[in-house]
Amino acid sequence: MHERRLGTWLFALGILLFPLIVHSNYLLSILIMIGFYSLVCNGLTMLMGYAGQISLGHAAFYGIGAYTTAYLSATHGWSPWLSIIAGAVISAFIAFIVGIPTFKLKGHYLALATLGFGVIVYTCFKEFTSITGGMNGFFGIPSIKLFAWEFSNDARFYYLIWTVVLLSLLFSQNIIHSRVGRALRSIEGSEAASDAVGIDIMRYKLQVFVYSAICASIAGSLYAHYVTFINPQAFDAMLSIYFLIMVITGGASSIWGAVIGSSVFVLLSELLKEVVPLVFSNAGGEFEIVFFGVLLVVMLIYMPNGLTAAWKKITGKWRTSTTLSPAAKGGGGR
Amino acid sequence: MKRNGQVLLTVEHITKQFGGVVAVNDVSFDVNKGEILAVIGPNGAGKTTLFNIVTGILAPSSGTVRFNGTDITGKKPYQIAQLGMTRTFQNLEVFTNMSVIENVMTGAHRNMKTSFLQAGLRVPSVKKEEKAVEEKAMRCLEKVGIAHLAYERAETLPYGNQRLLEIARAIAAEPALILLDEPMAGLNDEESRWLVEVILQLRKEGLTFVFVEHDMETVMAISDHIVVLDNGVKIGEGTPEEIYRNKAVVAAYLGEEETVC
Amino acid sequence: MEVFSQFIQLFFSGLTIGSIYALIAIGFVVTYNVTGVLNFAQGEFAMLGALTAISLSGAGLPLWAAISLAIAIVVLIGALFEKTAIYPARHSSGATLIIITIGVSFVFRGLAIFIWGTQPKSLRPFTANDPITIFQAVLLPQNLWAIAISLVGVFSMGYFFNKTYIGKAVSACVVNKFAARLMGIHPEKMSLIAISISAGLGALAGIVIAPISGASYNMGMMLGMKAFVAAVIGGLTNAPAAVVGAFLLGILESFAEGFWSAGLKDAISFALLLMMLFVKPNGLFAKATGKRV
Amino acid sequence: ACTSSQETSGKKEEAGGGGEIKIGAIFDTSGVAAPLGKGEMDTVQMLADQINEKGGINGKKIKLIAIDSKSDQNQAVLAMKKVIEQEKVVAVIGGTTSGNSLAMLPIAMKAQIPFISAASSKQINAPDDGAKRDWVFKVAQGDDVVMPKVLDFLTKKGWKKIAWLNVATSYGTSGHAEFQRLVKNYDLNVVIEDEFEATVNDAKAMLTRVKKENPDAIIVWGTVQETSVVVKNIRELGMNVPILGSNGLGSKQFIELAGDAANGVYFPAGKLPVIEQIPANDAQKEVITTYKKAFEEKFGYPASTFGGHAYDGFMMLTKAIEAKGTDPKAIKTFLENMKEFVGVTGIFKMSENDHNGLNTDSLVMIEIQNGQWKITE
Amino acid sequence: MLAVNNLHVYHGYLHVVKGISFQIQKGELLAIVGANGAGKSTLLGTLAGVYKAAEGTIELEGEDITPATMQTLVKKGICLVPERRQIFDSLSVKDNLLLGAYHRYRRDKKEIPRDVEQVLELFPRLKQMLDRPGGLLSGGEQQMLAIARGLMAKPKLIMLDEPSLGLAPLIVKDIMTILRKMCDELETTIILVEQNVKAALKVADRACVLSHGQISISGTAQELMNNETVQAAYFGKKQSNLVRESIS
Ligand SMILES: Nc1ncnc2c1ncn2[C@@H]1O[C@H](COP(=O)(O)OP(=O)(O)OP(=O)(O)O)[C@@H](O)[C@H]1O
Ligand SMILES: Nc1ncnc2c1ncn2[C@@H]1O[C@H](COP(=O)(O)OP(=O)(O)OP(=O)(O)O)[C@@H](O)[C@H]1O
Ligand SMILES: CC(C)C[C@H](N)C(=O)O
Ligand SMILES: [Mg+2]
Ligand SMILES: [Mg+2]
Repeated sequence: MHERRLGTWLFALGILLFPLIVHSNYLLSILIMIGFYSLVCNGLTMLMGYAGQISLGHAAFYGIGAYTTAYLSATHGWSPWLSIIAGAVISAFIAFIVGIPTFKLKGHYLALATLGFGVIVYTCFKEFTSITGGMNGFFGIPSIKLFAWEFSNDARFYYLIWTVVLLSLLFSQNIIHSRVGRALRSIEGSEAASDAVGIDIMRYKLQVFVYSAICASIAGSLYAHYVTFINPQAFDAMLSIYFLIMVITGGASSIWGAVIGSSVFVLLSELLKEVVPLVFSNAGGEFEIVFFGVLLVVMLIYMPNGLTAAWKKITGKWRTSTTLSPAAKGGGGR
Repeated sequence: MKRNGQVLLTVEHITKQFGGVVAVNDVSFDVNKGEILAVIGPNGAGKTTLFNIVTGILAPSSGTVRFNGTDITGKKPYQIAQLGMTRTFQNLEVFTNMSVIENVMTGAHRNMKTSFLQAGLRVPSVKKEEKAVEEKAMRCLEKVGIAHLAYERAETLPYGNQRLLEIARAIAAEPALILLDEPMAGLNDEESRWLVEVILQLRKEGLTFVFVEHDMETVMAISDHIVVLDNGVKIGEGTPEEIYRNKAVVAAYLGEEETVC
Repeated sequence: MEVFSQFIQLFFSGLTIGSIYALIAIGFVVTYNVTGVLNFAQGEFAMLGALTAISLSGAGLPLWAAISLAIAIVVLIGALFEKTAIYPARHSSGATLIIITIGVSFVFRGLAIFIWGTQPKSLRPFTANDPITIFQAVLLPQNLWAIAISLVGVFSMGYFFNKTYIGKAVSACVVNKFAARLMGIHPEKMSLIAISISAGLGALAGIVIAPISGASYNMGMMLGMKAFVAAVIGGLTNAPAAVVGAFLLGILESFAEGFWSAGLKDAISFALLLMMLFVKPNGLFAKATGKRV
Repeated sequence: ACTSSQETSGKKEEAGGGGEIKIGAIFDTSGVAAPLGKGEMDTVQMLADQINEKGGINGKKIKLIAIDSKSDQNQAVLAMKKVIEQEKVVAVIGGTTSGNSLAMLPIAMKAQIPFISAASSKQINAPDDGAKRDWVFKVAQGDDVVMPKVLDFLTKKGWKKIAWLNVATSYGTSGHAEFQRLVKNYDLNVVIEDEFEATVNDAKAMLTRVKKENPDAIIVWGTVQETSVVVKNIRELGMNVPILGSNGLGSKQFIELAGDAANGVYFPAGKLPVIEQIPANDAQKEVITTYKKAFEEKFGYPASTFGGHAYDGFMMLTKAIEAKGTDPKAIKTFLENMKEFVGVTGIFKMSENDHNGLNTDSLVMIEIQNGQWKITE
Repeated sequence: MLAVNNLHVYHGYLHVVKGISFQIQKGELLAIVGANGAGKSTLLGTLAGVYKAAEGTIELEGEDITPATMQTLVKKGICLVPERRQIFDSLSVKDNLLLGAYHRYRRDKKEIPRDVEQVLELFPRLKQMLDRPGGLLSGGEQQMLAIARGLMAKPKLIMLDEPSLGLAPLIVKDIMTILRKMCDELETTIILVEQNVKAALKVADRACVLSHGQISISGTAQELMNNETVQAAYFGKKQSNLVRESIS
């Protein structure tokens, strides 16, 4: 068994045991939030870290997932499972259509286009009031049921979201260690050269974009069923930027960066709520923002490639992002 | 002038303009199967531009390129590569974010089948294919002589080895034709001697080469046929002997009293 | 006739909005052009400039003195920002640097709440502000200030980067830092200067807007975002094109708002911009980039 | 995870322990809604301090679990979870904006903890879909209370052609929805309806369309900053029509920002802004004066109606605790049966069916004249 | 003029230059040859201030310049034409040339346009493409530009790292002639690193062979040309059992 599989299984075990050890619903809800973000960042890491394409618009897919499932399940009474899948299909379709012209753009133009896409979708959430409820928000989203089992409390929802996260991490990992993954990385390495070995760059960019959109969409759908109320404000450009922060602080060069980045982002802001008042009594939220900003800057100055890269460096396990180690191959060299 | 053999690549009346600059001007020639053809000429003659047109990176202003009987003018680079034509680059384009062997495995992309979904679900056929490709990549590395570096990060290789890596990547695609842009540049004599051997060996295995090179010793030593460009125009074509006797070529490129070898 | 005057009014509105975006976009471009950093904290300089100027003039300083002092202070803040956040991270990737500037913008915003609180504030107009009527459309002197200052900004920056020797040296830094050093250029010094100047330009922008729309601690985010859009439309390295981009964006927004709906204006203007980009994928003001294989 | 939480009372805890009452306070003290949320948070902290100084409620100190939800829905949800699940508060007050209140309330409902919202949307306590909100109370005048006041005022003045503009936030759009629902009952002609961004710099483009319609009056439904820009632009375009603002303008900041253009703007508000002009026999006079004075002395900036909402919510809560102890259910029942509570915002008459308990009497129409607030009828 | 004493340079843990000492006189042309990875570029880089010496000294006209930065060295008249050209891709050819004179810009504002003309005389090909972005030039043209830009600095000491790379034979000859001329007429000191050993030795006064970070052979160019080891290693025919007879 590959070493990387071992890590994944250990991680899965940790996830499984956590609620048995810790009983705080608040902590679980934090982990659930981390789960949503990890799912989004998982797709985004594939897009950014592996294919080297930036997106400032993934909050849009998160929102599309949330609103689709909300609309279908609450307004039309669909089963949430079906409506989540419908959301994913719609997101995939939109990603495909939008991706075709968008990925003709490069670098900053791509950033701009994805930002613009996010703004347009946000505006739709805001303006199509008959479906979305506009700025007033959409409430009464039902919770998810599996037979008689309702994912209504935090512990149950926790298992649901983290199962999905794990599956998607596994999927991503499989992608990375395959011809598709190499094709994606080759795009970041040199578009000219990947073209020259016969890689249809556009097609792979689109595939990974669609994949990341599906991840974001499912995360958004689950989020909607979890909080049961959504509002366009929760899907604005700032959220896309938060996703970006998570991916970069986690480290875009590893799929684990997605989980680590989201954890750091959520835990840091929660922790600051606890710690800042101890240092400055009577301090308001502004201090948390200041500290958050300072920590973010300091962290990135000392760990410019994110936490996973820094971790690998510390433990000396840094091998390249490659899959194949000479040891595992019984010494291929000469 | 008449060569025997089966034509693999035909370049017909290719012209390329960049604004006012005519980089390639009405150039035509054929490449036969199993041949080593050199394109030479002064700096800025249009050699790299010609390569870029043949491999689809640039669209010609006019003219056609035919490969293996199909018209590939205006096709995308990856489509052309999928038809069996790969290349190396004058300014090196290795995938610096991968290991050496992954670079080569990426080269084999066109002969693999795994789709996005299959890869994600890691169906059994994927595993099998991966294994086969890895072995193939290793063989390619052995051919160019850098198999011992297989698990290094590509960007840490010295310049010369990066050139060899590009060639290994190009042959991993099992192409019919390989284009090499100044393969010897920056190599020391020993390394370029090794590279010559590699090329000749591969030719024996049935590959066809077109290459650009300023190192006249190499050009004269290994090419079957030479095309000379100057200022975008083809000013001469023929066997090394013919080229060496061609006054225009000598004046434009080789220099009067230069003695080769 | 009525349609005509509405048209003029929309145009004026677009120019006003555009000039605001333009001033910040120039700072964006100046920073990018020299350091290669996409500074998402650029809008915060506008916020800091505006609020500082308001405080200073509230403390009794004459307007012009308050403005100059505020700009000077923000320039210093910019320099500090470069020294503490950009310089130590100068070897990092572009994405990392972006996140660093976002982190800094959080810090600025938090500090601003701490210093000025959350309530919006306003500054008095630079000169008497009686509306000027042209074909029944009105234009305010303060808006003219905004437009004029942004035009001066464009021309001076355009001149500086394209016509002066030192301007070329400055842009050389981002093109190839190593080669710039080989020529004897100090990229670090240039980066400090560029970011300080950008901060000053941002502050000026904020101060010009303060009498038009008020100033508050969170004004920087939206302005920074719009300036980013304008700068990208202009190709990021070209100050005059960024300004054209800013005016284009302002006018698109204004007409979208005037003819359709204010709620949809962002979406409409973005949709139009994207459409243009899809037709011209190398930017609306494409210049040869100097990249080939 | 068990680090001690923020203790705002500023006093050392009673050594014996066992004597504290935890109350959650979740407001937006940063982010777009901060101009409202800051005053709300300061108010509850001030009140908690005051009560604790006097020895607490029935000998127990109040421990305020104060969290800034940063004008962000996720932050609000997490904060709500935290105060309920981890801190085990007896009740929560908060939700500066309608959006955040709506996002937080399902958690309170599920946990069966009373939640007092300071936001205004009608959906918070009496949703259109008729869903139950039995654990949710609201202390700001809802749109359903404010809007009739405005419409009545229009009718009284005889302005018929009306232009409606609202800010594109949950506050603005829920106002709009209520306006659309109610306007049918009035003899008014709405000539144009549109919305603008909270970050607006120049609204002239939109206003050119308004100008074309030549309305008798313009309603601008938004909070301080964006409304000031729109109002200034209306005047700059030379439109000398009456302007009606929302109940979000009850802060001096508006006059400062809009300058001369503020003159001639009418808006509905609680009595706090104009308390000097309220006759001494008004039942609310004393409460408001005391609150205003204490607040302004302590924080050095003007008290606002928003802080007033927080004041009312917090005082009701302490009353309930004083009477019924810390059982959430008992608190809820007590609040539901609060027959008359004289607060800063108005005189609340709660019932099982009305978790807002306010009516139009709590509002006055204010006109700005020469930069001053004047009651007008 | 330049004296290098017991120089050691590391790349991380890799000991690349291992105790090199040599001297050059004013107006002298020193050629350095050696295998790939021998440390030639590293040596030049250290002299230009790109890398830091771990040990040893570098003296320029009697002054110790070992710890100086690239920028101060440029001011003192040391110029490096680096490996891989390092031109400014998006700036025009003309701007590239102008920036070559950056360090003396304030001093000789007037002369610079004339110098541009002069340098262009040496590379007539560049004349036709003054306004083209440098990155769009062909490989060889870029190499010419890099050399021309180096000359614009009017340095006392110019170091060229494989200037012949990618250049057509005729141009290589021209460049070598120019370099020789610079030594003779302008008294410029030159250090030339070359893979094209024959061409380099033809013009050099002195030469040394670098292997594994140390100078293994040194002497006058003539001596090296006749040295058997050098002949064997660098003038060997490209022969192998596979190479067929070549003409000439
Ligand atoms: N994109 C472009 N825009 C403008 N001019 C170009 C462009 N690409 C190439 N050129 C010009 O076309 C001519 C041919 O360039 P090309 O790179 O093909 O030459 P080459 O024969 O490969 O030269 P070298 O031997 O120096 O590599 C050159 O003068 C070059 O400057
Ligand atoms: N920046 C660097 N970091 C780490 N190792 C380096 C670096 N630069 C060079 N090296 C290593 O130092 C050794 C000497 O390199 P250098 O470039 O000086 O050789 P060279 O003689 O110039 O070779 P070439 O003929 O290929 O240009 C090589 O093994 C190389 O891999
Ligand atoms: C005017 C206020 C009562 C507005 C309220 N805070 C809301 O956003 O809903
Ligand atoms: Mg070439
Ligand atoms: Mg070298």
